[in-house]
Amino acid sequence: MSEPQNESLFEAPPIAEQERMVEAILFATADPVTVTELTGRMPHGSDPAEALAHLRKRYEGRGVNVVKVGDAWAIRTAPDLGFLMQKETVETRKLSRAAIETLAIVAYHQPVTRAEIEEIRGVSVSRGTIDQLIELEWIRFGRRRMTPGRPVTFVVTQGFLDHFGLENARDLPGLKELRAAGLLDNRPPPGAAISDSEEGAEEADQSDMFEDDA
Amino acid sequence: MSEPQNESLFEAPPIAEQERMVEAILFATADPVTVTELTGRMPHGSDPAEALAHLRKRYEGRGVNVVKVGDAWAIRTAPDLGFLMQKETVETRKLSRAAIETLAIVAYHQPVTRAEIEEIRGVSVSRGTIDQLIELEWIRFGRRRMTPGRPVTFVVTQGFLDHFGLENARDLPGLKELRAAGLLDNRPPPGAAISDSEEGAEEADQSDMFEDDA
Amino acid sequence: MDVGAFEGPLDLLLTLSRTQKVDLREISILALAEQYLAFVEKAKELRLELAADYLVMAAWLAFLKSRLLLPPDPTEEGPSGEELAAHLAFQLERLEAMRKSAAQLMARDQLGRDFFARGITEDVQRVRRVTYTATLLDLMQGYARIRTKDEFRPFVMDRKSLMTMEQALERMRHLIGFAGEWTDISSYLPEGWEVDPARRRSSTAATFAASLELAKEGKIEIRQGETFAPIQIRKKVPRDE
Repeated sequence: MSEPQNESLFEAPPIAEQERMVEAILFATADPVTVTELTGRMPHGSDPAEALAHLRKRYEGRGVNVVKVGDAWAIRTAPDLGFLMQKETVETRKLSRAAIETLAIVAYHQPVTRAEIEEIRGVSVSRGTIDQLIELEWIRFGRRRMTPGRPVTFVVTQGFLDHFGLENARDLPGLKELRAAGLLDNRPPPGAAISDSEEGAEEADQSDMFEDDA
Repeated sequence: MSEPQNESLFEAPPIAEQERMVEAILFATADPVTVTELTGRMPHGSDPAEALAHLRKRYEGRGVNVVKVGDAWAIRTAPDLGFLMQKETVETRKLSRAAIETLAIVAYHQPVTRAEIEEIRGVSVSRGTIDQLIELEWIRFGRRRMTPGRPVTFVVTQGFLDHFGLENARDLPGLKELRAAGLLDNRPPPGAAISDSEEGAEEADQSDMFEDDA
Repeated sequence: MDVGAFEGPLDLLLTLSRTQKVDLREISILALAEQYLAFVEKAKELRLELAADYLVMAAWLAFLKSRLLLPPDPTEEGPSGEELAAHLAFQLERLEAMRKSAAQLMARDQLGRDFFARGITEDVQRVRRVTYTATLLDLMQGYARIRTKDEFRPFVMDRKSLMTMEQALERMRHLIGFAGEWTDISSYLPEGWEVDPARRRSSTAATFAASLELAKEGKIEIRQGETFAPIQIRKKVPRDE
């Protein structure tokens, strides 16, 4: 706008004005724009290439840059700010029962092989479950077991200890303590048939008696 | 990108960097972006309002400007360069006189009920007119009025402000003068019979007058 | 004049008022009413279809005119002619103001016509990251769940206070051969089980159920003297028939 202007006033607008024009066109056009196209859209005598060079310089180091796309020009987000165009939504989900049990076995029995985990759980452990725990950085590979097949073992990580607020995996409460804490009474399906009948029996008896009564 | 960064990783980026980020975000979208949204997308501790003020100043007089739209911000081409943009011009359906007047009434009297619009224009408002303005996303439903019948009200939208280049509804041309002249007052017609309820009153009046006429 | 060109009676009134060539605030409502009524008369002569609201307005203006011309009747209630006229003037002024405002609004620079939004937009990519969490309690409960699975298997074996009907049946089949006389079923309970309440309850129920089963099979007979009286059984002796 304040650029010195040697051209005749009757010719092209000042280069600063041309720069504004190129800026507006590049901004508003849905596709990259060629110099030819700019020439066609700008007032007669304009020098879009020159204006583009100015504009390009002006946007150097800015949040958006003037970039060449093929033989056309466009304004694009600065490469280092691409992360702003992503909106990360973090969803926190509860770990699946299989994963919790697997993790618990690793924590209590480390180093432990996959076969051992399966033996303790009584069901096979899916690859996904192990992968998930490794990805969460709660378990990692330990040493190979010096037994036939040299199976890998799994151990818990420092990240695991940090997450669960433990200094050491040995700090995990034992079965007795779990029971004392009432955690073993809170047992659903496995023994359900039995524990149910224990409690249920009394009720059944009672209702029987009431029927007798009647 | 090349900003020196001596701050701890946990502190907000330097304001110049924040300005770049705001610039990138505003350039990336056609819709106005609220400060809240900017805050959500920028690194923790950023001050988008401050960055916006810098950015707005930077783009003063340029081919594109940083404009405020309600409580959001956008980049728009400078209005004086509109002539370059024939290719981008969107042919909008020509609005009927009724639609234009209704839009103006909603803008100046908002929140306004349909009965009030009809009272001002002296004719009933066709459903199509309201629908058209809602479809254009220039008006939307506001709160219900806490009067008998709890009628819905209409208010103008951010899209309306954006379309007409208004920072907010208080910037409507001549608003102050109209208010000072009492022309935005909700002045009920004189007489108890009439001030009852606008809709009901008209009907009552009509039947009275027909009797007079006869 | 073309009636169809007007957006209702208020619009017609506003147009007529312009012929008075005065500021709307100084307009003569009486004169305006007369102009309107003349217009409607003419429309009738020309047999033009006038919408009902134009006729309603005509009737109202005729009423207003009479109020404005006649001296006020003190017995009559309601607003005076002047008040009604003032309100009509206000309505006209307000409509005119809105007309002007609408024109000003539409004369503004408009998006997509005079100024433009970004042409190349970048959508914000929504990246959904799922993290998993568990508490120490989850972990311990999980472990307890597995370990008690083991514990329960032996527990099934050492259900010390539980007797099943099968067990009772097994036991009674051995003993029933010796029961020629009526015997209280409580005497069939395993030794020691009659002391502990839980065991007594369980073994009594099992034994009673087993007795019913044996009775069904025709191996024994059951009797009870009265409600709550002891239940007795004895071996059923096959009769010769």
